Amino acid sequence: MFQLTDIPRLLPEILLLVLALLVLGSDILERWGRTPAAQLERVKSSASLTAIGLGMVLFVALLQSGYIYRLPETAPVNFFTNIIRNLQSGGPGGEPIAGAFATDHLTMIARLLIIGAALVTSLLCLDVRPSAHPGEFYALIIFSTLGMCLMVGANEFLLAYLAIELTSIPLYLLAGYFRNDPRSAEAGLKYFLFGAISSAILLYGMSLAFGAALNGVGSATNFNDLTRFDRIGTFTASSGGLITLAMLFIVAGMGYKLAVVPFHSWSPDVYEGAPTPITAFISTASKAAGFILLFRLLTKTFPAMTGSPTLDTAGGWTAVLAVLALLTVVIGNLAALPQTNVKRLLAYSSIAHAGFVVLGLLAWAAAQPFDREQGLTALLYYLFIYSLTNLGAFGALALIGQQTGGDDLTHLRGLSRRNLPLALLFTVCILSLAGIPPLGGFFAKFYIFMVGWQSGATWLVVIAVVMTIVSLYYYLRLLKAMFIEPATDLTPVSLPRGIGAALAIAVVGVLVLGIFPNLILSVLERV
Amino acid sequence: MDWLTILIIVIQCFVITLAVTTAFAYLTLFERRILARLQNRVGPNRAGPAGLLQPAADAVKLFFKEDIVPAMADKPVYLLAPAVAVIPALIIWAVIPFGCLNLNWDYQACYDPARTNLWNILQITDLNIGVLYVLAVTSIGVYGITLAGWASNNKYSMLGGIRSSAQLISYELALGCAVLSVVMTYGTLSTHEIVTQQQGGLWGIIPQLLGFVLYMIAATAEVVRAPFDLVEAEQELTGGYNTEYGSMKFALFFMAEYIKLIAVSALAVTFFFGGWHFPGLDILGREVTALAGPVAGSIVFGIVSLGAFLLKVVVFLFISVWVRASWPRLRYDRLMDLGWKWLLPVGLLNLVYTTVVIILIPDRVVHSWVLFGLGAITIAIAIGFNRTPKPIDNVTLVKDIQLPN
Amino acid sequence: MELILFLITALIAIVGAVAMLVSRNAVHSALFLLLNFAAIAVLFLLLQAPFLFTIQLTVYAGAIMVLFLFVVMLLGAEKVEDTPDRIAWQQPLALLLGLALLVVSVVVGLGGATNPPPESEALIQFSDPRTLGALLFTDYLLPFEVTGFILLIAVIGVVVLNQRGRKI
Amino acid sequence: MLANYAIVGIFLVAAISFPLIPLVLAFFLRPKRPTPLKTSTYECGLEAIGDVHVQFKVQYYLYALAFVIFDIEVIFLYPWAVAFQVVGLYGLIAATIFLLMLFAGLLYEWRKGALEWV
Repeated sequence: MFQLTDIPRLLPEILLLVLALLVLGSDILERWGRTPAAQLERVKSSASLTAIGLGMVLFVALLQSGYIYRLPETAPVNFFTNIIRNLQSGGPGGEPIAGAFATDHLTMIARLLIIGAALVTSLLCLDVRPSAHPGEFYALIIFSTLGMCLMVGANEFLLAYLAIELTSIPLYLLAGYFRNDPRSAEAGLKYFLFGAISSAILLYGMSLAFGAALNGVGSATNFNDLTRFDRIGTFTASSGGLITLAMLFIVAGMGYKLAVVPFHSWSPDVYEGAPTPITAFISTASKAAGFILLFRLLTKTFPAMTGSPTLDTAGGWTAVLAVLALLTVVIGNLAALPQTNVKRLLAYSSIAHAGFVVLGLLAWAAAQPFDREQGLTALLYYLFIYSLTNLGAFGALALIGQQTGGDDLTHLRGLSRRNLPLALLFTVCILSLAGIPPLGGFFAKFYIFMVGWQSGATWLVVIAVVMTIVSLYYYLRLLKAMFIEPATDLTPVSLPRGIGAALAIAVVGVLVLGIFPNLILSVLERV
Repeated sequence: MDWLTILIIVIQCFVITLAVTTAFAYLTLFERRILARLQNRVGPNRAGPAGLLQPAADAVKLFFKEDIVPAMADKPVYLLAPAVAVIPALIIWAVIPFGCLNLNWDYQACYDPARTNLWNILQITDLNIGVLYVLAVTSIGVYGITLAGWASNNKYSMLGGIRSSAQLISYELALGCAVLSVVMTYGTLSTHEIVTQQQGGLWGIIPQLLGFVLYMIAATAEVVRAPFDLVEAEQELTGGYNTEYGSMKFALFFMAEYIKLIAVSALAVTFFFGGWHFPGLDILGREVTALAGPVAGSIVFGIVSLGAFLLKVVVFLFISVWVRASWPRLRYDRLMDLGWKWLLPVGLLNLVYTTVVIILIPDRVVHSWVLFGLGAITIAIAIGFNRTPKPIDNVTLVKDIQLPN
Repeated sequence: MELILFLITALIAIVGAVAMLVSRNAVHSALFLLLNFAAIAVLFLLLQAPFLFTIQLTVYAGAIMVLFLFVVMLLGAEKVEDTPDRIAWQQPLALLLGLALLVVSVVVGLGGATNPPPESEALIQFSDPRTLGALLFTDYLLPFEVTGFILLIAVIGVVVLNQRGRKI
Repeated sequence: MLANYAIVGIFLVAAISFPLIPLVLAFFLRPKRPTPLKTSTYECGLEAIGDVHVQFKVQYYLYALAFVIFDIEVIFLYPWAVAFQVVGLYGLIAATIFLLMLFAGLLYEWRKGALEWV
């Protein structure tokens, strides 16, 4: 049942909804002129409203979580402290709407990550010009963000599924937004088809789990009820084929969403065809939300089916994930090697990174609770760093693509002479993706390897390390193109303020969190 | 269920189907006669006394007509379409209560919303989702027309079919909204309960005046009657979707349309005019029961309630014919505008009124009249807004042209 | 009795689905799909879910299939043309894998049904639309609202994908 | 409960047999003398020209899409309509948000000109 105390707990989501309606409304209710100047103003107003609004929502979410500042109990009672107190009453803990949504630390942190990523994306979009329907472009980004926020907190099958749809449908539209560009249209269609099929598979898995939990009274879609009544909590891989099938379907369905090999085939085409800021958004926020939902689904629905990643007889979902991680890391990195299109290359690199993130999930198989928590912390840290880095890389690429007219490796040539700051910012992101110390990417990888090792998947960690070294080759190819290869065109590339700010946020984040990981780890460890 | 019950049910089903088809046959006569009167003609009066055998004569003619299947048609679909058109029109009747003849011989059970001890022979069955069933069946009704238009492989048929299916789906929304407001007022989806709740003269039209107006417009469009009969706009589309249909197949389309018209009128009576209720009906039931026992009581009650129901339906049918005689056909863009820009928003507004008023004022009588007032005001405002737009005038009239001297 | 009804309906549903796949004419495919939807609606009825029965009819059969037919008719795309399949090995492989999945599912489904089915009284109580409505607005409030958001996005999608920003 | 639907099933059988009986009867009674001219497609009495698949307005399709969406929304309100006196004020708020989405969608289509028959 809905209660008044649920409102502060769901405040960021409510604000996102209001913001989306505001962006949409301000666009359709205003009478815009037909002149190019008026159209430009129309785009600008929607874009800045989105950026400012997302900034404010991020601020509220940050204040609400209490990670930066927690109102002391002894604070004097006045207008401002009352606001903050009410806000922070929706802080970590609690399950609003009859347990359908969990606002624990995990949700709080993931929400910050997602809204932050959306904010950076909207900054990147400040300088992208949708050909038609500019208002909807930004509203869809916000709706998708809302979906991701619901996804990370979803504590129930139906909500989880609907949140995935709420995330994906705007992304399908955004990926195919430039209908006159055949590659964008192709991206939209491919993304939609794969997304629809994978949703069906996921839903099938969910209904199998629901059915497996069925008993004389009925069944439940809520994760708490599923486990609380021991309906499903006691199931192991050996006790029921049905539940194993359910688990496999859920892993496969989520695997599509996360672009894990062998469910990855859509992702390079979509990443390449979609507008680059949207690619940045898809590859970071939606992936992060997907991983957190996968974590919740697996640990809450199949707690007794963990198994072990050492591929012994125990089976379980960690074994499945270990195989997927192996395939993902190997194929993702190897397929990235021959790419000549930078967006495709980064797409394969994203696939490979998803493989590393899966290592964090494997830690759940560890015996000690401490190691499991370490696994989750490492996973979150990796997601944070990876999101920042990828946003930076794709952001820089968006600018390069916009100003040089393409995103092939050849277009990168001589970038250091055309705009050195941009080249340097891009370099930092690339190096962080490659895992070069002292950048964030290095520590994130180190941490996740450590966790994977403790979980018993030593063989996997060894392969992952080898593949990291392989990946250096294609990352360095990007640097070589920028700094060493001669430029064909020496016209300077300008750095607009929006993208500049986004890149700065990303690079500073990667540097600071890489050098002082404790800044964020202290928060992440609360999970 | 024992065998006797099942037998009674089977007989009931066939009798009601037969009754409905007969009603269709005589509706055509009714319409032709009334239209003729309204146009100062006489109408068919030769076959039988006052033309009463005319429908039979028509049927005989249709049976012996040669049936032509166009060579280009998609044969299976072409043959399937008329049946697909008729079946939904018939099965809507499953949930409509035409009266209340309780076979458990207790007329008072008719007033019981819970249906305990009720075995109403004048309603095929009462579903707990009856209203939704009606909507579901209506939504299936689109197929007959669409498929007929496609399968004929004729340009007129295709245009007529697509036009009419666009019209049907557009007005289905308004219809859904109007019916939803009725459901909200009575808090139930069962048609029997809706009727029993209208006992005591507080008929559905009072709380749902607006809903009634919306329903009538949307329903008239749903059954493609004048002034919404663009499907058969003879001047532009010859016969519309049934251009290529002849003999019995054409008759089936014709039948589907008229049966739907009767069904829609019957539903209007059920939702807004108290169903089979009639002032003094319960007194009659009580007196006859006291006089001649419960069996006679419920039989008399049943027959009188059926008569009351039929009377109301006939009034609606008459209005429909009257409208057909008086109003010109709408233009297609106006038709779409009316559905999407008037009926749907007003329908949603009506939902908001209904909920808010019912939650704020729990008393039945008071909120009914408040809703009546709100509905009347809304209709007045809507009519005020809807001035006939100026015709787009880009034709230079002759008198404006300066003739060279 | 119910088992027989279930088997017949399930058979009709499967036949409809398969016929839809193999039919070469898109309108015929749509009609077979309609048959499938109707059979599934009846299956819902057998599961004591009359509300879903009507939704299945109204939304799937009455709205979505009409849309399908519209698209097919508007594009004039009834006839499937025989274009050479560039990746011909996919089809047999897909059939094989699908069959494998079917076998696994059947084996698992037959072996895994150890739990007793729910009491029919619980089901009947749930079949009342009032109970359903109350649940939708209490326990399942959030999914319900999210559905509303998704539908709004669908409206946006319709406009964005269909129009080139003609008006405003 | 299923008994009620069984009755609907019986009625459905009756309803299916009703159009079939006259069709079958007419099949035996009527004359059958098709000629190529009789079975050719009707078009103003002239030879039919061209394919049936003339270009249709995309507007038909837009209306159908909009219909699907709004139909789902209206259907979703039905369970609430029967339960709204039970779920009370919170239910009203929840349904208001849902209705707001419906209104927003309609307003959006209207302003964007998707409901224009031009």
